[in-house]
Amino acid sequence: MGNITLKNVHKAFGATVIIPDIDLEISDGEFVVFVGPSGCGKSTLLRLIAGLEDTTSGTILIDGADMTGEAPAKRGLAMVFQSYALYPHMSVYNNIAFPLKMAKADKETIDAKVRAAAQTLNLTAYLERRPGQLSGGQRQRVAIGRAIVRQPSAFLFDEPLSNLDAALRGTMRLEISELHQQLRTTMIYVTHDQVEAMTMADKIVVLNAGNIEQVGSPLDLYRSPRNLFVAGFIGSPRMNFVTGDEAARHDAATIGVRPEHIRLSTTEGAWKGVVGVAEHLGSDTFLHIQAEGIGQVTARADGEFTVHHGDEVWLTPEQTKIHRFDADGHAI
Amino acid sequence: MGNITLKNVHKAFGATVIIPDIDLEISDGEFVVFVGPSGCGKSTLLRLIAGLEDTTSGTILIDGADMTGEAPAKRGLAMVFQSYALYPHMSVYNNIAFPLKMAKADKETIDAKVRAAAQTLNLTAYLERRPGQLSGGQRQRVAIGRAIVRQPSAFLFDEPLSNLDAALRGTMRLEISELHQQLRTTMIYVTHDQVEAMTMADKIVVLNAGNIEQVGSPLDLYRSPRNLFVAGFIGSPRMNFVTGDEAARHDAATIGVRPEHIRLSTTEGAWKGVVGVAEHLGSDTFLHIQAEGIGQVTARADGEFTVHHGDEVWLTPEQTKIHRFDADGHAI
Amino acid sequence: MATRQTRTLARLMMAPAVVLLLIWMIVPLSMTIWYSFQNYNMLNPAMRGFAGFFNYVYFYTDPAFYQAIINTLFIVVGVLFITIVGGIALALLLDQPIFGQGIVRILVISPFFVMPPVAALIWKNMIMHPGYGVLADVSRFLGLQPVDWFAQYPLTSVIIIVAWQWLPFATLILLTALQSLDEEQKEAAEMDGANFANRFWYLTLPHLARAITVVILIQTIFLLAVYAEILVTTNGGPGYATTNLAFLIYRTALLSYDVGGASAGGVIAVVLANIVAIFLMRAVGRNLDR
Amino acid sequence: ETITIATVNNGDMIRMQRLAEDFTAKHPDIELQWVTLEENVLRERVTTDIAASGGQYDVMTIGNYEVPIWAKQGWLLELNGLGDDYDVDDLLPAIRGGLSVDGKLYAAPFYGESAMIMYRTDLFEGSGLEMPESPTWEFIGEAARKIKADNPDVNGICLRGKAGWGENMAFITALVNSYGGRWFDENWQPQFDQPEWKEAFQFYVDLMNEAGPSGASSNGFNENLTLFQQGKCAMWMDATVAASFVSNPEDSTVADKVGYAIFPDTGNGNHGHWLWSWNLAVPASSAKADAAQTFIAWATNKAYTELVAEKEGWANVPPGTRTSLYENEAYKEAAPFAEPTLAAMNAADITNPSVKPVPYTGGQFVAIPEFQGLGTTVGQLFSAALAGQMSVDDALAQAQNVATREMTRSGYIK
Amino acid sequence: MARAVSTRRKWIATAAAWVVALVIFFPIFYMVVTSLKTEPEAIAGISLIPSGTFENYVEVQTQRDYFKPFLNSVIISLGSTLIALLIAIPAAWSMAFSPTRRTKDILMWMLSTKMMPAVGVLVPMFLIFRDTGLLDTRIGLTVVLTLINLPIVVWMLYTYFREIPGEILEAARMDGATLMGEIVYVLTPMAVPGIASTMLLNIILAWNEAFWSIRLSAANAAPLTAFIASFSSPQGLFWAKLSAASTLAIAPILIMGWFSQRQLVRGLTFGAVK
Ligand SMILES: Nc1ncnc2c1ncn2[C@@H]1O[C@H](COP(=O)(O)OP(=O)(O)OP(=O)(O)O)[C@@H](O)[C@H]1O
Ligand SMILES: Nc1ncnc2c1ncn2[C@@H]1O[C@H](COP(=O)(O)OP(=O)(O)OP(=O)(O)O)[C@@H](O)[C@H]1O
Ligand SMILES: [Mg+2]
Ligand SMILES: [Mg+2]
Repeated sequence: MGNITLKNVHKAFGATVIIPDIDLEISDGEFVVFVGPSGCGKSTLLRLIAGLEDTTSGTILIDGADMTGEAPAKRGLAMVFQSYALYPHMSVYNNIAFPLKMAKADKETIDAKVRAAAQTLNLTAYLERRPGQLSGGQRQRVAIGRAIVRQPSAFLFDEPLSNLDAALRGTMRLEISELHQQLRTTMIYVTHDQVEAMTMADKIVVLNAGNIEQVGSPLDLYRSPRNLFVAGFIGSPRMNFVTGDEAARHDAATIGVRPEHIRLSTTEGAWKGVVGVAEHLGSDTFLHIQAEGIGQVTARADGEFTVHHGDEVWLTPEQTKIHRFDADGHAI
Repeated sequence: MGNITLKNVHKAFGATVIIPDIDLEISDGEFVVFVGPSGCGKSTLLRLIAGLEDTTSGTILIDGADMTGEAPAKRGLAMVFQSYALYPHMSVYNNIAFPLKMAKADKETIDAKVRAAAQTLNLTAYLERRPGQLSGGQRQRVAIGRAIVRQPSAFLFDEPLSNLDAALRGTMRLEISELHQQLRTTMIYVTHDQVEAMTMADKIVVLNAGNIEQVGSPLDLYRSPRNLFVAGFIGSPRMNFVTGDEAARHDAATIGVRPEHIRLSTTEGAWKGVVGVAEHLGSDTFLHIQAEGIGQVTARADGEFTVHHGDEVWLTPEQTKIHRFDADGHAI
Repeated sequence: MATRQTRTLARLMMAPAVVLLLIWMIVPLSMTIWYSFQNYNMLNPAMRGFAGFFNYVYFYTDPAFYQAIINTLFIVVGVLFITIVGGIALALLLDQPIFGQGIVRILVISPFFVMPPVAALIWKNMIMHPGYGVLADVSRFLGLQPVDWFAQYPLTSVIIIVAWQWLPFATLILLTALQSLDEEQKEAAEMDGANFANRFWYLTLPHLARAITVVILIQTIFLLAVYAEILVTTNGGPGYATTNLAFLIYRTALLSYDVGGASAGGVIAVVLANIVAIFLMRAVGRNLDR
Repeated sequence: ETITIATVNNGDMIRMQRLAEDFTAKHPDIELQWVTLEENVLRERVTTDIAASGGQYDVMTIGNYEVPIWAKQGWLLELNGLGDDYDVDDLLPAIRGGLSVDGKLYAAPFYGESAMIMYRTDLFEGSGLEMPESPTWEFIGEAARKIKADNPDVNGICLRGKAGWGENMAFITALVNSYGGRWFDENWQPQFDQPEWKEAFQFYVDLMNEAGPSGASSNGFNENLTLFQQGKCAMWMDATVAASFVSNPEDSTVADKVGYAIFPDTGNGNHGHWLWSWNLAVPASSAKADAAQTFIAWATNKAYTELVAEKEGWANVPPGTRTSLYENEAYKEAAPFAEPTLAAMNAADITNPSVKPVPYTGGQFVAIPEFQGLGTTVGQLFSAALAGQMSVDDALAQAQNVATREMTRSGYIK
Repeated sequence: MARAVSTRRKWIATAAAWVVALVIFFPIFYMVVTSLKTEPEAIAGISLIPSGTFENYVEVQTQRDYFKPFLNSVIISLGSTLIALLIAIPAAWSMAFSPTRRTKDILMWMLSTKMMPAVGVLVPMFLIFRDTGLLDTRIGLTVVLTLINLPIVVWMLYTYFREIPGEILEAARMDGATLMGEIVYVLTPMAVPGIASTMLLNIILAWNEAFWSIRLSAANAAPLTAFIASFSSPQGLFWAKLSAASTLAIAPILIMGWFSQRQLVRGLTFGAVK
């Protein structure tokens, strides 16, 4: 079991309000990702749930029980820290065994569980090493191992992959997803990596300055962002925003078009522009185009599309994929 | 001027050979990117060129002059370190002025050059600050500023963007490209970021265990990798490799198809498979498919393509985009 | 970093320090060794001459010799024990959020600034004196017989005084080490269900290992040479109860003016100190490399 | 010309420093530079300096222990330039004898002392006791115990117990002298195994345990002085110089209740032969010997005594060096202890300290270079016995052992 | 760990810490109190309220000039520390940035030179000093203290330097700096906190060094440790006066220590903390 409910949770450090007032419902088995700009309160929220910080006011329920004032150890949650927070002087085995030792499990149980976890995480060969002798990805797995031996009611991950290089990140992403498939335990995951958020989440919570901007499935957020903030935040490269006359023609204060929803042509189209930088990735090409009367627009072309700096191109946004926002930034 | 020639360069630390034997020719004004797996010797190569390490044997020519035994200061190169290596106790102004001071330039010259560099890099407002008071991107620019005031014959960059978050990375990538457009000085750039390598380089050098696997323009490498290593290394997600019967049908030991060159259909196609994990990025969807008789295959679908775990799909590789490799891994 | 040029330069840069210390070590040491084979009493210049190993035998057979070595070790071990246990306890205490932290810290480190003879005088005259000392007054107030510290527990008293001087040093090092313990590690342990004692035992103590090693190494070097405190308080007595090696040498050198004997004692002390040092490096040196 | 003077930091020397303006006024060409140190440090420093001819000092303050030893080594200059008005014959013979070698004077006494009994007349009266003309140790022991019994918060007797050749060993040596014991026989054989030592030392330890103050094993001159001044001691046997402190009403609560008597004996007429003086001497290495002698002449002459008397009163003049002082009525008036002091000093014959013949000179010390180290070691053993950490027999046996060892090594015992 | 610590717990910790701190500080406090008492008061038993007389200080000053030994202490401890730094900085640079397999051994060896018992070599040193004319000179004492503290200075600087990323020095090299330039313009300023705390610790050690400074000085170079040695009197327990002298001797360094304790805390870590 592992549903978590936040009711009117409010958090301030001294006079600075970090989280004005949040209500959130996370059901058992869900994979929830928190995203938001740096400093928006993602970690704080996670730490509130973990019990590492006190709420200023409001209630936190775990499996229906009020846990607001409870000590972290009593909440039955496991946390994987951004820095892994491994115990540097203990072997991998002892790191993973530590929570069980603290729970006074007997020797055989500990051994069995540690070995099982190591099996799952492909760590069996490294059990005798110290964390200092492991690669980043291996350390990550030890941190996860330490969490899973306990069979907690929920996992909390605070940007667990941010220290890894791109390749390892990809691998670990898949491993965590698979783990979730396997265990079906509630997971709350903080990241500011687009790809991680989009590919791992059942549900994304977009935070901005301590407020929830939108909650929904990744594709929901991608397709129907509720406001300008979410629209700009989800998707890479960023959505192009256009104001002024062009927006007015669509009865909106601002319209937004994603780079992948703009058709390019060298001969005809809705908007005319001049190519600035062209970024050839092989699979795709991103063009940064100065469009007349529109402004700077990024568009995605396929890898074979060949244009150069200074060339003239025509852009046509797909009409069905245009997002419209009112003057307050809300989607219409 | 800034052409750099490595002849038979060999480097060993004690008994471990890091670089067996390298020949490389970099012409004036080129933007060369070194890529390769971690620990393959990229940094070592750069440091050899800079003079921060001695070659074990071989010759390094800069502008035709033998510089093999010369002190770093004498080589006329500028290096931008991965960690920036700014002088924390000096203001931005003094950081940038430092190389000129060391060259005993007079006050006015220094001032003029520093201000010009700051202008170029948009740092004028921060000249009095200390590095500690700057954001990551600003620090990066200071490091570059320190390099460009000297008008070196070449710039060496060692993973200069690896410490930055995704957004800043994008911005900085563009700025460095623009700088190269402007200065037209030779640049050698180490990275293990695919996007950087592909978008910035005139020429990519792929290293593997101290050996050069291939040298060529980004699209060259993408389109005609010389061997399995390069094929697997360039492009993201990774190229799919297929061996066995399917490969034999193409007269090859191994064939490779990139995820973006596989057409997907729910009804018909060449290979049949079952969807494993589907990663929805919004703009694209990456499907990890278990294909019958083929193995694990990654394919890219557009964002609208909707399938789920366990669905059956059909895959069709684009025939013209199939790469063929012989038993030694060489492209045929 | 390491090109041939810089390596050569590096050797050159190290040279002044190494050469100076080498001279500083070799010249007195070789003079000492030379004198240790000489009959040389300053007050009796007529009786100079080669003495063979006599000075060593004489020093070694001194009735106080064994006790001096035992006392030396007791002082080192006793002070180390008190300062490390006390230092850890104090560091844990000072690491808590408390009111007036700055002032408390200043008070705690103050003994470190007191010259050894002054410290010994304060303790001897004003604190431990059986007639006028504060402790005597306190025990009289409690209706107890005042303890005559330097007669009844001489070595303990010396250890207390020396420990008082070094406690701040240990506390400070351990405190800073404690504060460098990664906050997230503590939180992780807490999430793992570890209580305060568990966190201390499994997390804090191993983390402090390196700091404790530094304390042991540095203090041992100073503690092997303790003598001003002994001279001021007990003069090595009663009996040989507080005579340590340094004091024994002092007695030979500056009361008997027996340069030969004192030199032999010095050589013996150097050998012993090095044995202790090697033993220490074996025992705890490993912690330094982490 | 600047001369450097090494002095001990006792009251008389400090006073001399203050009054030295008088000297510089008379001798404007000589400047004085002082190095003032605590006794033990001073001794250590000047000894090192003179033995290694460091030449740091022009005038040294040294005890009558060092003078004959150093003079024999040729380390001291003979004082022959003290001037015509320097009345050498006025010096007390005992003192002068101790500072001369082969009839030549090597140091000028600044002040001198012997030892005597100081006791509380009121307490003696209270217990119905009377101090005899020449008390024996037996009487002293009984009196101390009786007074202790009658006055629970007063100690019957205070004696030195702190280890050190100049601390407990000074007293114990004098005690043993009066018991007829000696340090060495004529062949330099240590005598700790003799009955005199056993008897005297056992007496001392028992007496201190039964009637002495707590913590006696760390009490030296200073501690006993303070105890006595505070009225905590009925009797105290120590240096005569203490008399001026205990009779000074400013510091002493018992100033008007102090009586003086000669150092006890065992009926054999030997009163311990305690004799000490602080003296000024010129090291042979000094390059400014003339100026140094000029200064010494000033500091130890009769005129200086008068200077002190004029500026600070008769009670504060340095005692124990000149016969003329004890003939001075003004002094006798101001110092009630003058007479017993003189008597003690005259009685002290440092060439025959014991009843038995000895190969050494010195009263409460043995004037051989080895004595500092040996005395301190033995002092440690004796203070351990006093503290109860060792038996009397053990202490004596170990002392015998240590002394034999040391004397053998130094070549006295062949 | 920003959970509210219960106020009760904070008060308990505060009370415990203050009690312990006061007990530790008590001897020093009591010394200062005693220095403000009259002599009879000083031995009259425990009393924390002095009569507030400054007579002892006046007397200490008239008996022996305070200023000259104070000045000597300042000159000698500062001088020896500065010289030690000058020698130690290049050595530490080379150990930290160009280490060899033997670097650790050299460090341990340097520390081991401190194990020589000073009394054992006093006479040889005295003779050397006599023959070089360094007896009782500030220069002589400065040299000795420099050598005594050099190993510790090297050790401390070494651990600080190791925390400085080598890349910054390489950057300077790429920027055309010579070795001197590298050390003067880049390394030293960056290591200022470390150097400052090393300096502080060594000033304290030099200030309190009581063996050599007493034995190798007389009238001219005697520092405050020698000043103190002239106050334990053979005649009478002048505790109040002795306390006053002691207070005077440790006051400068104590006050300096208080004001710079933050620096010092760093300095005392010897890189124990990474
Ligand atoms: N102990 C504290 N006292 C005061 N302010 C704090 C404290 N901890 C965090 N904050 C502030 O709270 C805000 C939210 O911090 P938080 O760590 O939750 O951000 P975040 O969303 O995790 O950011 P990032 O993505 O950079 O990790 C920040 O502005 C931070 O400065
Ligand atoms: N001083 C050294 N002594 C011994 N081996 C070294 C030394 N410096 C580097 N190496 C080894 O040389 C190899 C190449 O190192 P290098 O730093 O050049 O790799 P890289 O390609 O830059 O890797 P990365 O992408 O992780 O930065 C590595 O295996 C490394 O362990
Ligand atoms: Mg965070
Ligand atoms: Mg690298």
